[in-house]
Amino acid sequence: MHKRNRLFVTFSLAYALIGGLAGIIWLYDPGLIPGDAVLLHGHIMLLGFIAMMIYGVGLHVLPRFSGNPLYSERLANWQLYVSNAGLWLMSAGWLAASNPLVLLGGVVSWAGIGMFAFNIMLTVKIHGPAG
Amino acid sequence: MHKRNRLFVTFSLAYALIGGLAGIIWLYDPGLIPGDAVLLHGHIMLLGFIAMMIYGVGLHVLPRFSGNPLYSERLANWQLYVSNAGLWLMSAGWLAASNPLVLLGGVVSWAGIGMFAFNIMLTVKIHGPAG
Amino acid sequence: MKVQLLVSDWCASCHQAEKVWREVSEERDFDFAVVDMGQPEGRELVSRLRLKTIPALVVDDRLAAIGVQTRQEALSIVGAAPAKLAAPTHHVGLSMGTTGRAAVHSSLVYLFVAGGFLAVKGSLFLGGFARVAPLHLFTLGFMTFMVYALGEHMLPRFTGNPVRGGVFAWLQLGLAHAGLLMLVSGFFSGSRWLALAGACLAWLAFLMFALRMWPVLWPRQAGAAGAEPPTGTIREGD
Amino acid sequence: MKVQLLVSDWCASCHQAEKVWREVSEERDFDFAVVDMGQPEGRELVSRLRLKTIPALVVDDRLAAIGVQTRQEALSIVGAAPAKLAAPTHHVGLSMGTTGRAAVHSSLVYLFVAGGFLAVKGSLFLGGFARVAPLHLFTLGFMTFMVYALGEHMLPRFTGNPVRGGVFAWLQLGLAHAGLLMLVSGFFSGSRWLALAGACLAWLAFLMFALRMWPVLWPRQAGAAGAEPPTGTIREGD
Repeated sequence: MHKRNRLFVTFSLAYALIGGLAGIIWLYDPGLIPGDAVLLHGHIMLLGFIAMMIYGVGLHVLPRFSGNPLYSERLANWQLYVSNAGLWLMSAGWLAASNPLVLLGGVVSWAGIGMFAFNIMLTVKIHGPAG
Repeated sequence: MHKRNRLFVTFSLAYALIGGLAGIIWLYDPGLIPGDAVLLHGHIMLLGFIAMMIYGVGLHVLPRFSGNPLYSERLANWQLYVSNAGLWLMSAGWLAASNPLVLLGGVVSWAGIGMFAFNIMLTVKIHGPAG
Repeated sequence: MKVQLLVSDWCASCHQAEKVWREVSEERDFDFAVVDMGQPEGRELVSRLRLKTIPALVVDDRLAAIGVQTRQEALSIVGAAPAKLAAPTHHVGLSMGTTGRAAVHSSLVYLFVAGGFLAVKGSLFLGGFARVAPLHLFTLGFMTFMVYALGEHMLPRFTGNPVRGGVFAWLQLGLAHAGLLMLVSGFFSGSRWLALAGACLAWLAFLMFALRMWPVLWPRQAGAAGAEPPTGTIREGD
Repeated sequence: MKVQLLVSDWCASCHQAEKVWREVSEERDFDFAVVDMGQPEGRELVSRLRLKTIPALVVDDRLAAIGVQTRQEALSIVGAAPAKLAAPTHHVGLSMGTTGRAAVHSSLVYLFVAGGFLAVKGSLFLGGFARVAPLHLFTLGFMTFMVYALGEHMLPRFTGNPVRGGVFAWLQLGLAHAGLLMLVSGFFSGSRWLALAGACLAWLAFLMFALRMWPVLWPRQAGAAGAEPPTGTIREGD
């Protein structure tokens, strides 16, 4: 398993623990975390835990299923940075209750999704390995 | 492919067309269909089109993947009747704007999901074919 | 004349063998099937004929050849079979067809666009008449195109019946795109009639898909799909 | 001593061969791996050693035996290997382990319960403090238990590293169940402290899972996972 894919899975596990901690703190005292702790918890779980697990496993498995090597290893490496940056920007936005920061984080996260989709689409080509 | 599974897929295709028609009529004139046409459209698509497609394909594929025959063919046949009955009851409920009928349809549909889950769980046994 | 090509997903030369036989089966009239080693039918063939190597070619229930045949070799094996009239249907094997792959790509693009609303707006629902526009990019875009792709790839494999492709399949995909884009534009521009026209086109596309799947699910020859074993059991030699 | 057992999903006797070798590998100390023909590593082995039959046993890069060995035969093949000290880790092969299967079942039960709210209430959200209770049955129940199951089954296969099982794995599942049930009861009964205690237990369960996955992802031996080929390419003989 490629080191980058193992990093995706590792980040996924770490975000699950961080997002869980945000939920626990909110249950203990809803006022302890500034901004919107509930949306912070939800987005770390969705864009951190679940999405990064899909990225890591998908980048490992989908090229093998399609019989082609991954279209671009470099694009996948950049996707690791972009996805993490998007999540951090969005989390900062929830903490600071800043809508522009949340929007920026959302757009950057979306770019990460797009990089993943583009890479996988060019791996699973319209014309297969034999065609 | 077992006849029952082909029936599930056929019903799925038919419900997609029926649900689509409900959406088209609502767009033409929201007052033409009595009751709640939007929820009617949504539930036919979800419990008819998508769920029945999953049942038909899942009952065909999952036993093959797990290496065990389906736990009960008879339970799967009953599930075909129960799932269809649940959807018809719920649809009648939306058309008649009758909450008890919608609830009854929901419970019957849920029983269909439960029969599917139970059948698949006993097919994909905790102790595998070799254990 | 019954020709079965035994293949498996992991076998690279099987894709090549399948391509050769697919071409030949479209020129000559014989009963052709690609049998997957991962399915009960394939395992039954392996154990009955004690096959050890794939790709393996089984003609009328006897092992006829192993490995990849050239086009000439394949044609000489089916030498007795008459030429085939042009037919719009084709059998489906390991590799997804061109329309299927196109549908997967379309599906992913709609997922990405719908995902944009989720990432930027935080929801698949908007206000006003446009309320359900992003939702339909997800359901009528991502999900329905995925059903188009997997339906035409998997149902023929599951049933062993051929699926109609070609112009009819491309027309279906074209109508589905046009219908969805008009529906969503109608929602956004507040034009009920544009949305209605789009919904009708998308509905026609699904009807075409259903008509293509019908003979796959319920083939003309009575009995061809009637007396089947229960799901997951291994069929004994027929 | 390096022992590789070449198998594939569709091969029934491979499951039997794997069971025998799994037992022997837990008694004797040698380098053991189950190699799947569907993965690039397996295809590379097939083409390099020109293997034609599975299950195939490769010892120190030479074909040593085909078919299913008895326990005695297997022990004599690894006769030189010393006895192993009791170890809590095990290698993962074709068949999902018992804790993995238990997690899949738990996951489906939580999906069913959460689906009940969707079918009866029409939503995964309720009113008041219980608002997110059904949602957590879906996310912390269905999704998280599915990650537990697939994580412990697939990550060891992807990386070739063993995973810690046994009491530790069962404790993790037990904590996860207790935590989720307390969290949901807390939401329904309006007891913030019960929900908090449940959340802490569920968090500890996930921490145990992460600790189990850590050595699978980042094994101690430096270089063991460092110099790998790009995803999807076929590794040349090492």
